[in-house]
Amino acid sequence: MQFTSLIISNIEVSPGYWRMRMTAPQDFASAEPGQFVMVRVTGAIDPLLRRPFGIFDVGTYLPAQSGAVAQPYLEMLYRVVGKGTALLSTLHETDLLDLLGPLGKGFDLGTPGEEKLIVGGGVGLAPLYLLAKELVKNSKVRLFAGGRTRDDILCITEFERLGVECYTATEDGSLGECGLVTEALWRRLDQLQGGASVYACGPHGMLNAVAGIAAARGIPCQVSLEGYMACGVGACLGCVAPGHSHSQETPDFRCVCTEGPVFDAGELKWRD
Amino acid sequence: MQFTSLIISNIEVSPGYWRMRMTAPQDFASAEPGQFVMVRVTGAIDPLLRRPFGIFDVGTYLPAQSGAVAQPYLEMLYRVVGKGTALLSTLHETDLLDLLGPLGKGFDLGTPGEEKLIVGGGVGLAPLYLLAKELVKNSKVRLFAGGRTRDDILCITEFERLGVECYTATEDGSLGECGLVTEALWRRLDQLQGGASVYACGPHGMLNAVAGIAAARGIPCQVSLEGYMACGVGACLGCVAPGHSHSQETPDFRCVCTEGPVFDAGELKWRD
Amino acid sequence: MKPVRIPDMTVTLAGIPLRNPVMTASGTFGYGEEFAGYVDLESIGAMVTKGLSLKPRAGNPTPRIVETPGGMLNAIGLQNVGIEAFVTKKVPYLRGIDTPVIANFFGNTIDEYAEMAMRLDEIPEVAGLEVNISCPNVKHGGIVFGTDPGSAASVVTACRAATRKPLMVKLSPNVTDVVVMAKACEDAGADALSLINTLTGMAIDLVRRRPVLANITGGFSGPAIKPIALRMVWQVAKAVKVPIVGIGGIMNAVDALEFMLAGATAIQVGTASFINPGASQKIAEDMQEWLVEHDIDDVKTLIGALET
Amino acid sequence: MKPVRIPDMTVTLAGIPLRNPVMTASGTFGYGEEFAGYVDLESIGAMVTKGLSLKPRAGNPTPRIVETPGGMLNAIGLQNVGIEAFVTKKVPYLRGIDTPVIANFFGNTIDEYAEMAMRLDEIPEVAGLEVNISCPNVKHGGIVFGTDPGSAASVVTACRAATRKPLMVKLSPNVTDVVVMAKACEDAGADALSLINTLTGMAIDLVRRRPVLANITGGFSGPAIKPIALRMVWQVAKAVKVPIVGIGGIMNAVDALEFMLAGATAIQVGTASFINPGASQKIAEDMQEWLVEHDIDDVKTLIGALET
Ligand SMILES: Cc1cc2nc3c(=O)[nH]c(=O)nc-3n(C[C@H](O)[C@H](O)[C@H](O)COP(=O)(O)OP(=O)(O)OC[C@H]3O[C@@H](n4cnc5c(N)ncnc54)[C@H](O)[C@@H]3O)c2cc1C
Ligand SMILES: Cc1cc2nc3c(=O)[nH]c(=O)nc-3n(C[C@H](O)[C@H](O)[C@H](O)COP(=O)(O)OP(=O)(O)OC[C@H]3O[C@@H](n4cnc5c(N)ncnc54)[C@H](O)[C@@H]3O)c2cc1C
Ligand SMILES: Cc1cc2nc3c(=O)[nH]c(=O)nc-3n(C[C@H](O)[C@H](O)[C@H](O)COP(=O)(O)O)c2cc1C
Ligand SMILES: Cc1cc2nc3c(=O)[nH]c(=O)nc-3n(C[C@H](O)[C@H](O)[C@H](O)COP(=O)(O)O)c2cc1C
Ligand code: FES
Ligand code: FES
Repeated sequence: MQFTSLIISNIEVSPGYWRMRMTAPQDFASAEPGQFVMVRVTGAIDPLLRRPFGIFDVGTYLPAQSGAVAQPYLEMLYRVVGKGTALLSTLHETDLLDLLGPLGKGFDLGTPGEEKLIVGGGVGLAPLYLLAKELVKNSKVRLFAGGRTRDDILCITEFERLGVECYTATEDGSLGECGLVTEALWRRLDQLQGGASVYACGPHGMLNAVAGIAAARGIPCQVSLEGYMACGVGACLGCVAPGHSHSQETPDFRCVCTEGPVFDAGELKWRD
Repeated sequence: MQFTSLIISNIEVSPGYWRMRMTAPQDFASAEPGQFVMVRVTGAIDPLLRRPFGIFDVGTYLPAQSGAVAQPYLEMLYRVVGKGTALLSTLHETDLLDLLGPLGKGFDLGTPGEEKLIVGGGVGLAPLYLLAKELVKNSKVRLFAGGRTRDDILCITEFERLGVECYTATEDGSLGECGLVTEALWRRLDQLQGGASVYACGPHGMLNAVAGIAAARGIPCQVSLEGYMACGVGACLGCVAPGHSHSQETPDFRCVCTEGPVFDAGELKWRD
Repeated sequence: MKPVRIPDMTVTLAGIPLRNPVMTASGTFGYGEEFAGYVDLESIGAMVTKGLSLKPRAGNPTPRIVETPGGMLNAIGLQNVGIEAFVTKKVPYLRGIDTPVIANFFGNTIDEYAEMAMRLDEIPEVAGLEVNISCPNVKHGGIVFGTDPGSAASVVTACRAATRKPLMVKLSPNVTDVVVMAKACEDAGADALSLINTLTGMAIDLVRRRPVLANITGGFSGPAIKPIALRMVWQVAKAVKVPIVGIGGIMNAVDALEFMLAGATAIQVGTASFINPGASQKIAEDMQEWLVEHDIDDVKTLIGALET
Repeated sequence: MKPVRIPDMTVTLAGIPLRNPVMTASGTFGYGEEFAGYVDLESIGAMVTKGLSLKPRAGNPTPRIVETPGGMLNAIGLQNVGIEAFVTKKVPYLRGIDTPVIANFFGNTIDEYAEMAMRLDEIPEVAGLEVNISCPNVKHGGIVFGTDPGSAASVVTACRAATRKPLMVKLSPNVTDVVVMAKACEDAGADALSLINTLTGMAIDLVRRRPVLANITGGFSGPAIKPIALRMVWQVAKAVKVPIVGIGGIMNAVDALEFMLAGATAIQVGTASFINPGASQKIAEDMQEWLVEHDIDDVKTLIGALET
């Protein structure tokens, strides 16, 4: 679906990280956690390509005026890294954006009742909030949030409000444990009784580690990948990631925008 | 001079015509009528080149707050014709613009006391207001303003406030005389006693006609030209106009941005 | 008020009737289906498939795309499903769509090109062929077929002999003289020429000190390349008799009509479909509107109507 | 905190010492003087003059420039004051500026090129020569010297014999294989190669049904062309031994450093000086700042340091 969205708010939630709420069509309420949108940040040609962002949240907003119609919205949580995100961060309420979405394949919600372990690195948390919102309906959910410094640990309060138990770790020790969040994940898995599954989004190195941990414990693991995207609809073949059996001789590329961005870790090829 | 300017106001004064007031450095107060600025309408690369605009007015603005410092400003009057001007028209107070100027050679104010006949076509009026402001100090000034319809006749009230006598003509007769403004100019010249000089800015066809009339009457005439400009400083040689003696064999090109935009009509080559 | 006449938007491209001159460019519109949610596939003139080869191809490692000022580079490496899967998995969907499908294809050798042309000739749903000659000739040291007039002519001759369907040759812009290439292809039997394919470009990641693309260089497309494409279309249109399909940086109806003035009978929308998946349909609609506004009855009157 | 070391920004280009790698590109910086109000002319590495010829040249009719997406076309037609006026009117100003001046020049015949080289050789204020070979050979049917390796080599050989000053050859990108051209020029005695000159492009005014430029086609420059320029610099740098000057769409320090990674010893700022007259100085300053931030002592360590 292609639509024009009116920005409701755009605020810096942590140095360099922004949260934008914008109007969405009615159908957006049924977006799957893990799906994404492609945002055209300008009507001009610079930047030219759309930018992909996870869906942080969806909901309905009732404007303060009496009699106003309830307005479905979507939220993105984004980090300013380059030209496009810098431009996004300069936008204000009532500015318009052109969006495509919801795109791609989201997370499978797994077996109700089993414990759900969510692992997010930095802005990788973005698509995990909507996921947590769904998962808490039927399961115990724990969040493992990692980042370089405390500025990279985002929106923990929001997760806690859902009833998610949160573990945080930073590489410089400025918030939570000092080190990698995967250590806390190991520890939790050691204590685990019964089934569980893992959901992760973040830097590729972190996903690689999490997939390894889940595989070692034999529990299901879904990861959300990034990829350089031009179209978002499966046409340009720019965004592909190597599938499990991929090799030079037996190539096996998966389209991140349509077959993903969420994959079972086992479907993909990982570095050892 | 290159400087960053803060927009003070940007309003549509007639359908498709906008007047923008913006802060200027102190030195701008001494800008010559007929000089221009090169405006960068975006920090991105689309549109890439600066856009040239005449200086409509300069002045000093005293903000309402008590104790605020007097702020020199400049004004532009521009018509939305393409990408750059469309973008300009979307800007708001407090937005920033990057400018070069004042550039080029302005109008020579001529002999004090002699009558001054100013001829402007459409947005060609833009650089003539500051000129009129100077000329009324020492001379009787008449303005001949032409346009296609009444929407193209701009800021007459402002000229009248200076004490300029205004004649207007539109091609469709929707304001003033029906026809070309050059006819009113002919008539005035017929009545003229004593010396006079002519100043014109507008479409090339109009300048051509005005230059012809002035030559026929043997009175001095200055015209302000347009030209496709990249640099505005005499380096790209994009903006040139053929000088009086120009021909294929004896080429004579003048730089509109540095030798102009104002030229004595006699310096230039005109169609017969 | 004058009653509005709906302008005639049809053109005929090498015998293929198109409802309007807007085609989609190979590699930027998948196999049509990907865009069904965004474009009424029966509103555009023709669809060109992603480049097909005999065997499926995996393409290059990632990153495969990178944005550049006003454009993008791609090094997809001609990943495609191969002709078998095209027939079994993509054609059935296309069968239901009343819009001509042009199959874009390539080979590593002249024989492969000819075999592809023969195979595509047998598919009734394929209205015409577009040969991508911007591929390295694996038998002859990797020199790209599309940059040498002799090699290009050999490819075209071989394909010509292998199909009776309209045969369009897609020219590379990475040449000193595109007119020489165009004439060689025309003389070898091309029914139409499409241009331009991508220019070769490169992007560097300064901090990592590496090329951005895994393949180092990539094909440059998008609005940035339009001036080069327009120039080449104009040069070629003056020099050949076969119809021309203009490609390169077309983002809107004005761009499209400019290519027609330069001599194109039809145009292809490439990168624009990434930025706006509905671009092809919108361009066709806006072209028609432009003709209405300018009181032009028939889009064909614009072809080559540039006054120089 | 570590004390900040000021990085060494100097490079040597064909024997000419430059305080930093930032030069201004021919035709985009006038004769220096035009930019004196915006740039400290002693803050940049070198200045290249507008292309000079034996006789003054009027250039083309207008319009001569037009903007395109992310770039511009120019058809100035090599308007210039001619070598006499250069010596009498421009050199005196340049004499007072402590920055090397490279004279860009061209001719209509090989003899004219050689004569220009000889005349420029006599001017003490000229530190080096840059030959623009993107000009039609009037004696041989107008084929552009810069698109034929044999003609290019003849021009370079003739100029080489006519001057002892460092001789830089400026390559045209409008060729199938820029490496062939580069080697031909190197073999003929070029001390350095600068690339790229403009690509040939075209713009059309749809409503008027005419080319925008009076000259129909023009030279394409600006950020849009950067990917092509970067690719060519990389290809040529791998293939030749002489130093390379990178040109094409450089807008900022990151662009400039990317060209150095690709193999350029110095770079030229062209169109950027139109958008921001202070661009060259700003780029030099920002390059230095980038080196400080990334703890790099010497800009020379980046030359050709791309890892592929
Ligand atoms: C499916 C998906 C979901 C994403 N969700 C989020 C999110 O919720 N929040 C968030 O902050 N970021 C997210 N990203 C990353 C985000 O797309 C990039 O940070 C953003 O595109 C950078 O744009 P830029 O113009 O600021 O940077 P630039 O570096 O100027 O971008 C240049 C080009 O590289 C691409 N690019 C740069 N970084 C990335 C990246 N990490 N992944 C993919 N393409 C990239 C851009 O899209 C653009 O085409 C997601 C990426 C993908 C693929
Ligand atoms: C010295 C000078 C003073 C001017 N003063 C004014 C003024 O006070 N008010 C005003 O409304 N206009 C003025 N103009 C014209 C104004 O510069 C153009 O209308 C404007 O550049 C159009 O930009 P655009 O992006 O909207 O149009 P586009 O058509 O998108 O512009 C494309 C390119 O063409 C150039 N261009 C288009 N029209 C003109 C033109 N008429 N003259 C020169 N270049 C043009 C643009 O600068 C740009 O490079 C002046 C022009 C010159 C040369
Ligand atoms: C991602 C991508 C993939 C492409 N794949 C092909 C292809 O398989 N075969 C082909 O002939 N051209 C291919 N092209 C070239 C386009 O069809 C077109 O010629 C080029 O992109 C220029 O047009 P544009 O500027 O409108 O994109 C591809 C272009 C892109 C951007
Ligand atoms: C207006 C203009 C005039 C130019 N004149 C010359 C010239 O006289 N001689 C020359 O060798 N190159 C000339 N060039 C080419 C530039 O020096 C440079 O090679 C080209 O513009 C690419 O760099 P850029 O993208 O940074 O502008 C000219 C370019 C422009 C835009
Ligand atoms: S982004 Fe184009 S195929 Fe995935
Ligand atoms: S605008 Fe560049 S010389 Fe006048």
